[in-house]
Amino acid sequence: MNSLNLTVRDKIKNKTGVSARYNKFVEYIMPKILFLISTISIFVTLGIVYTLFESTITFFSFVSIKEFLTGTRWTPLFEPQQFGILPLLLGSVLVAVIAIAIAGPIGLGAAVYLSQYAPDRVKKTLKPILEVLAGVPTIVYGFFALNFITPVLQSLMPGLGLFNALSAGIAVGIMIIPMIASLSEDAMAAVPKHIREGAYALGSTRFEAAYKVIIPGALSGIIASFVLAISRAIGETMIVTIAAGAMPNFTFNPLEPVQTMTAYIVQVSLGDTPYRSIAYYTIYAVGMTLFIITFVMNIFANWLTKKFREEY
Amino acid sequence: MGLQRKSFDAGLTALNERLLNMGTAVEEALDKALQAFVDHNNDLAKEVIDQDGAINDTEDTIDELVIQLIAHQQPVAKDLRRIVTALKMNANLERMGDLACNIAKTSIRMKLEPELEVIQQIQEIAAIVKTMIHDIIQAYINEDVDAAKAIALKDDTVDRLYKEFLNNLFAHIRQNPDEVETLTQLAFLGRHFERLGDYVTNIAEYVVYMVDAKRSDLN
Amino acid sequence: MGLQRKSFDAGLTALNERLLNMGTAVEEALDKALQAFVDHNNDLAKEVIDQDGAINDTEDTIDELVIQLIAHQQPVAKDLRRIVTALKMNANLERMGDLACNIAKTSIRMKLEPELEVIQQIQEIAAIVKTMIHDIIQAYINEDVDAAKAIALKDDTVDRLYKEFLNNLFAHIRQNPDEVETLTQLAFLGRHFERLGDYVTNIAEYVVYMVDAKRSDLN
Amino acid sequence: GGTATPAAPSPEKPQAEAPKAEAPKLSGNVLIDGSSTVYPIQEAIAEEYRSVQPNVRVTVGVSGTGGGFKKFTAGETDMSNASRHIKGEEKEAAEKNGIEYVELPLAYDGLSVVVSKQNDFVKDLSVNELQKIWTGEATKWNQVRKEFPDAEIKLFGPGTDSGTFDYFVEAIIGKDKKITPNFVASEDDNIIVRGVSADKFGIAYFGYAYYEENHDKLNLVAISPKDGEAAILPTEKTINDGTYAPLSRPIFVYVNKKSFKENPQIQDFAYFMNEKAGELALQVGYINMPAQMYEDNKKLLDSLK
Amino acid sequence: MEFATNKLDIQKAEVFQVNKLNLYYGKDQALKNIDLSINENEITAIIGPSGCGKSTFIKTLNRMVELVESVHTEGEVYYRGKNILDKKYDLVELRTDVGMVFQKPNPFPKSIFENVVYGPRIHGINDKKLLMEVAENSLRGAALWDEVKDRLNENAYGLSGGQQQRLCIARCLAIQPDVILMDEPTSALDPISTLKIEELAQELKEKYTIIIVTHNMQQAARISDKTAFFLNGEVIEYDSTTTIFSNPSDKRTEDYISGRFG
Amino acid sequence: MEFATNKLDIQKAEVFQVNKLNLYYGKDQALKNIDLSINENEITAIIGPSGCGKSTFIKTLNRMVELVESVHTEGEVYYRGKNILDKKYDLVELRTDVGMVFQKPNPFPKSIFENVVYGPRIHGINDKKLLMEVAENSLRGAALWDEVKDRLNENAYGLSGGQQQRLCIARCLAIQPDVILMDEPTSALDPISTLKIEELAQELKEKYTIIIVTHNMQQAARISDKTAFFLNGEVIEYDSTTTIFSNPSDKRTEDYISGRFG
Amino acid sequence: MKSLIVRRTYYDRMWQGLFLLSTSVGVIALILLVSEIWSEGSGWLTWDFFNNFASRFPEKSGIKAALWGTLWMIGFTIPIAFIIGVSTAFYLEEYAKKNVITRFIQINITNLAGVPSIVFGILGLTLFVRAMDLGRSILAGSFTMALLVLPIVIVASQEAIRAVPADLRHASYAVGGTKWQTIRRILFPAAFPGILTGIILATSRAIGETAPLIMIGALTFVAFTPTSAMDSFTVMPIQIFNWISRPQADFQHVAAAGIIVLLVMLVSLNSLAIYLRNKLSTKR
Ligand SMILES: Nc1ncnc2c1ncn2[C@@H]1O[C@H](COP(=O)(O)OP(=O)(O)OP(=O)(O)O)[C@@H](O)[C@H]1O
Ligand SMILES: Nc1ncnc2c1ncn2[C@@H]1O[C@H](COP(=O)(O)OP(=O)(O)OP(=O)(O)O)[C@@H](O)[C@H]1O
Ligand SMILES: [Mg+2]
Ligand SMILES: [Mg+2]
Ligand SMILES: O=P([O-])([O-])[O-]
Repeated sequence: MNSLNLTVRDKIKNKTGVSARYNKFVEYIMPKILFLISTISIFVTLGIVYTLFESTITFFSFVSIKEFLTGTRWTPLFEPQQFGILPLLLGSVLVAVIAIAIAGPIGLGAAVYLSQYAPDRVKKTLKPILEVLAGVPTIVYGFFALNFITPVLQSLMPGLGLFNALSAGIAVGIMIIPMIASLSEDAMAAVPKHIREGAYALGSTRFEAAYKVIIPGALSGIIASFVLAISRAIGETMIVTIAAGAMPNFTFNPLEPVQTMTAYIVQVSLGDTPYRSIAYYTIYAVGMTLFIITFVMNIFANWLTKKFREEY
Repeated sequence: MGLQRKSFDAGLTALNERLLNMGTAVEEALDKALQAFVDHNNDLAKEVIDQDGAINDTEDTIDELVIQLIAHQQPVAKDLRRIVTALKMNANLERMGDLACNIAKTSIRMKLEPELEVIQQIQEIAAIVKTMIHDIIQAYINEDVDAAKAIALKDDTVDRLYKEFLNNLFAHIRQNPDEVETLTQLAFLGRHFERLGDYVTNIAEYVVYMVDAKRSDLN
Repeated sequence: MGLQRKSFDAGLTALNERLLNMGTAVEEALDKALQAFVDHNNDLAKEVIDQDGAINDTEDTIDELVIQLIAHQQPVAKDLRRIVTALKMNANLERMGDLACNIAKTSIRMKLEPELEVIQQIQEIAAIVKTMIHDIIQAYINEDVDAAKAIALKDDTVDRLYKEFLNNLFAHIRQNPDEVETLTQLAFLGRHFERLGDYVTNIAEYVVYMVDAKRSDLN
Repeated sequence: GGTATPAAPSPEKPQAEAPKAEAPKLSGNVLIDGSSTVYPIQEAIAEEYRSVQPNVRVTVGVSGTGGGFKKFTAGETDMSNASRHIKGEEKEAAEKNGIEYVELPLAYDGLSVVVSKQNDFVKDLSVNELQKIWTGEATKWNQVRKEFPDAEIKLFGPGTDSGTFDYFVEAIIGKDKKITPNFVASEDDNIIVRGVSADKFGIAYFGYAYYEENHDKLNLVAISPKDGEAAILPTEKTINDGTYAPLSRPIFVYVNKKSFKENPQIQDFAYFMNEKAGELALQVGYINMPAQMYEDNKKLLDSLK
Repeated sequence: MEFATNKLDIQKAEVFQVNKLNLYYGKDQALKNIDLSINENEITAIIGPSGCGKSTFIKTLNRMVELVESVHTEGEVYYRGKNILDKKYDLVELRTDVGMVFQKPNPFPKSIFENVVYGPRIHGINDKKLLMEVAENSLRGAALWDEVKDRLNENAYGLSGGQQQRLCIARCLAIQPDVILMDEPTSALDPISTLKIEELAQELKEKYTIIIVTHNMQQAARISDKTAFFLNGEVIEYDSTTTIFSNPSDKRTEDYISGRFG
Repeated sequence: MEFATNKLDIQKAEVFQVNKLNLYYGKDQALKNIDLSINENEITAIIGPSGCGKSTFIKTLNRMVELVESVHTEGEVYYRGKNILDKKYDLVELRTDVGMVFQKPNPFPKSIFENVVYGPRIHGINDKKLLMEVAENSLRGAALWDEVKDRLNENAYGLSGGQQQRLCIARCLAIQPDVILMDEPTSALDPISTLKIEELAQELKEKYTIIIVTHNMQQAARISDKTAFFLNGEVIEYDSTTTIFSNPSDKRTEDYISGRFG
Repeated sequence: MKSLIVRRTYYDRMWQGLFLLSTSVGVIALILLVSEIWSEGSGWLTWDFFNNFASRFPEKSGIKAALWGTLWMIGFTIPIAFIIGVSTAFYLEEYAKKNVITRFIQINITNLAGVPSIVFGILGLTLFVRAMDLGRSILAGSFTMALLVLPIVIVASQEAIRAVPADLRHASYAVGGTKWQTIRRILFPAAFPGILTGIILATSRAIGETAPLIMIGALTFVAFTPTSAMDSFTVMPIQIFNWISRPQADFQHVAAAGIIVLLVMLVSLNSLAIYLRNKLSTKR
């Protein structure tokens, strides 16, 4: 034993120079390499901002910011060209509001069901199934909206057009249900088991435990899931491109066709718009608007999460 | 600080209380035994002998209490010394009870009434021993090292008086060989009181140990 | 099972070892004191008196060991009883050492040589007491309740012999009142042996308690 | 859809039609980009060409006529599809970059104006009436013709930046008037089909091909160039001979001269394209041009060699 | 004072009476043939090595064990004369009668006040004044009032571990339970907080019946009146604490309490 | 036997010599003017109430405390004569000399074998036979060999908590450290496993110097030679364990060890 | 009291019903969607469908180019995203000091996760297609997609790394492990299941995305399987989008068949992720 000790100890102590030097070098160089790589995310953001910004500036040399922000007509591809972003913005908001109105309660309800009521095996099956919904490509939803949701709606509301914000909103809503359900369920599951037990031990029904203890405890996660879902809804492209119609429409009526910011960008990029025309620059201005909105929402989500986070 | 361990402290209080009771019982037994001897009152002496059982039982209860306190409360340092001291003191008090009982028995065994002088000498010793007993229990409860040491000093007086008493006795026997049995009983009686003094000294030593964690020889 | 608590069990072994040593020391002291008395050998008697300090020290060490075992190992149930028994036994053994010492002192104090008959009687008692001491320590170590009870029974013999011895002695004094001091010393000597028997009985009671957790009165 | 030409056969099967079996094996790339309108024809040509020269890799992008010209005039593509003629600025760019090109007309696209099968009142419309409808002057059907019902007109049309849209606006509304933005637009003509077929009061226009495929859901509207003149339905014949006016237009491909000269596979493909365009145009829902025009194209190509 | 309870007091009412209780997690039997009765106004300690079924047992007493899906029970558990294992026995009612305090303090992420009045609130009490009274009484009962009375509206997570545990006890007291189950309530606490909780438990037994699971033998010895020793899902010995810790009748009990087990 | 160490053995070599150590987390001072020296082949226990700086102190001895970024130290800590707080002191070397066992058993999610040889491996030893030897010796040293020798390739998480902790000790032994730091190594374990670890520690001190942090006063009393009592970042008393637990010189120490503190 | 308990239990039941209903909405939607697509497209799933290129004839149309295009694109996207994402995650979790730069990077990443994909399309078009002159090549598409899924990979990896208990890290340091050794031998293996889940989710996102590729112009007739990263390509969603917009009704079936292939691919990837999540991570 002793001789062995010596050899091991010796080997550890007088490590062969190569490996020691190698270790030192790795130890020195790795953080630097990793740091460089990690700054890529900054460059991506900068890249996005720069890309959008440069062309947006050009755009604003043609169009006043005031018109852009307050105009209620968006007709860059028609004569006369008008550049009021509000119809697009309203379109995006309308779709997002419908989506969240659908997905919020349903997603949260599903989350509560999964975390509070569902037997373990049911939960283990249902949750992945719901998550599949989130992975379905959005063009599929687009056509689902068009082929299924709209006809159903039309049979309920005769006179409803094929393209409307409602149907697109519902499809987007269905798409983001799993996002809310799954993330909220995660947040609820993260409420420690012993706190849950505490509620039951005081004679709470499952609903009371959910309503009074678990949801408040998971609030930061739930809010974050909502905000993420909203920004996903605002950023959603293909569903609205396909199902909402492509009509910049300054309206609050969900039964009318609308165009969202994202759908507009796709429309332009698929079309024959001459490069470097004002119409071409509009996609950057719209993209910038979209970016700023989602950026602000994310910051907001971050702030909310921090504010409501519970330290158990 | 010091507010914790209510139940342990309650246990300690209970222990002290019982020790105090036991001490009182021993003092009483001693008083009675002495009285029985002085008055040659065999009934009183028998009473003392009968009551020794109660003292012995108290010893068992106290031992039990100590054992439970150790088992339940894991005392350390001074707490532990206090408890061990209680255990030792308990044994000593019980022996003192036995001695009181012996005194009573001796007094019964005595065929003749001893002389007044002898009785006075015994009473003198008994008086000192009784204060010693009383004081040492107080010293234990107050954790008073100085008092304990002072009490132990008194044992020297007891020893001196005991020697005088014995010499006196021997002189007597030489004069009255017929009374040898009674006189021998008286010698034993004296010895019992001397031993009582020793026990108090023992307790005094434990009190010192309890407080200072130092062994001392106060003999 | 039973493989845990090595360090506690090591502590117990150490404790037993020391108790055994102490028992042996007490037996030896007793042997020597008796020899000194028989041979009227004051030097040997002095040796016994000198060695009592060592026995007292051992008592302190054992007490310390017990206290540390309690403080460090939190014994409960039988473990705790065993330790408390050790503590009590320790006190009793120490007292037995003191008695050996007293016997030696008594033998020195004796001015005259006692009669052979008396010496024989004393030796008879002493022989019984010595086996009792030896046996009780074994019984403790072997946790042998039956042996302990048997040993305690022998105390009755001791008591009987002691009574006979005393009567014998009183008869003597009546005949030789001048030898009263020597004879009183002899009475004390007898009493010391009788007390030794009592202590062994005490220990026997503790052994029973240790094993069965029951208080018994083997007197 | 027709099944006339068994194009793109599975590789294992021997080619059913192998007239050019003795042609030299060519390889290389042919990069085509541009109009989405021309895309279906060009795609069909590329598909057919694969069975002739499987090692030549033809890609057809859809950047729109403008986007296609941007790349074409920068020399990035070999050919550019266009649903209109090249514009002044694009010409200038080409000149600046030293790109020379030729324009080949490939086929006609006849725009069809359609209404839903449920629509029992519109059979024909004049250009004037169409103008009223698409400038937003008339928002109800009875404002177009008295006898039409009092109901909102629902408009559907191709995306505002497609060549089809441009052409329709130019042909029906003209330069000085403005088309209403209040119509549902889609880049996907199928969606327009679905929209209009579901709406009794809807009206739409798109490439003839889409009507052909959906004639069970749609009613074709005959167009009279002037009020009172006979209304004409778009058919192969009426488009080809120009009687279906003004809603038929030629579509083009632009070929980079230098690429053509230097790359045998591009030459080969260009000839193949010219040869097959008419036949394939019909298959994908466009109308072929008179044979003479393909002859002219061929000559033009010959002159480039 | 707990130093005189060598004999079982027979006059005390039985709160729980467990009859031939068998409990299975799926196919694994975790409790075997448990027979046990628990007296009013006593502290009953459950001790035993890890995995012997202590937690399972006390969680059976308020049927929290059913939160694990695969659980299956046999036998009867009478609470004040009614069999709580009866499927018809109302769980909400049972858990209102039989409160529970857990190993790790588990306050809700709410204010101190809201934590305490959670129970009364879900039981339909909303009168602010009444709630305030309940809160004060419960916090006093849990010996926490003085420490928190000036910050009732602060978040409970601002309290120390020991305070949180007492808060949980207060929360449990607020529904005025009859029995309080405690599953290793001090194992996450430092020695000082542990002592406080122990003393609290001893005060509480004046009014409540307490059943406490503990790994700490000394704790069981210190505070309980009765002790049950569990081993492999069985009750090996159940007796007064004094007997268990001074003279257990089963060798395995003695081995366990004197640390010679394993 | 530990029952005879009333006086400090002066002949034992000093392993650590801490001089006026001050440690700050940001602006909060966690250790104040610590002076302490630790002897070879002894078990030194660090006790004190929660938050008094016990963990901080022992983590200073292998500079694990620096994993917290805001940490700032003053003073000197000599290990075998060299100041380890010197920025130039090689951390890898220090931690190879001064091993550590943590509160919660923390085996890697690898096989038992790979856990033990992790240290030797990262120090460049790859010879399979040698590693096998190291593994066996270390596992024997940690009194675990017999229990795991037939399943060295199974995942370490299959072991019980107590076995996992001994595995962690084996892992630490495999690099043949000089000193072993233990931060409450038994607080997550049941009493039986705790006893095993305690006995192991006592065996290990024959070869290693051990410093152990514990909340369990009895544990400190049972196994250590010296005990240091920390309070609010200061060393209140440092003496032989026997003295600390029988006759501490500071009132605060006595109050703490007898549970009267807080 | 008693009646109150009855009422509370009743409420509980009622809510349970509502919650179950919510859950079924999602499931029913999925069933409808899948059955709709299956009934449209299942008959068209033939061997030829996988082996043919796009054609103007529905019955000859196949998904070969799109399938290979997708595989090629993913083949570049995932390694890029993996290397950048995991490196960034390890830098942030293990090396980065908690300073302004770190926080800035972190906020950036979270925000990138919320940036609409179409905006990434604009970036890809401007940066990779035009500025870097990669054209509409696989590489341009992969870069764009890699950037798009990067936040997913980074965040998932960070979570996975954070989920590795700190005491494993400490254990490694305590036997003299260096930071890099600890990362390589302990943290990476322990976090790998989580990282893998992130990667798989990123992959399914990249496979299903349409909009950014439309932006960079991948909607192309391609009748060959790519042979280099600079080749033009098309991907499945775009091919499907293309088919959907064909006038011939039969192309709707072809599109549905394409959707089935896409869904099967996604569902298998998701199942793999779930399997890994459940299997590998329950070890501890
Ligand atoms: N949810 C469960 N599923 C399956 N078996 C379980 C479950 N909970 C506990 N068990 C098993 O039941 C037995 C008893 O567990 P229980 O938690 O009651 O033990 P315990 O005595 O409380 O232990 P500890 O002191 O470690 O808390 C153990 O063998 C355990 O493995
Ligand atoms: N990472 C940290 N950052 C800031 N302060 C810290 C940190 N770790 C510990 N402290 C503070 O330093 C002091 C000492 O903490 P330390 O963990 O050393 O205590 P401890 O004695 O080990 O306590 P415990 O018994 O609870 O483990 C405490 O006041 C604590 O709040
Ligand atoms: Mg448990
Ligand atoms: Mg600590
Ligand atoms: O034991 P004694 O009573 O004789 O001292």
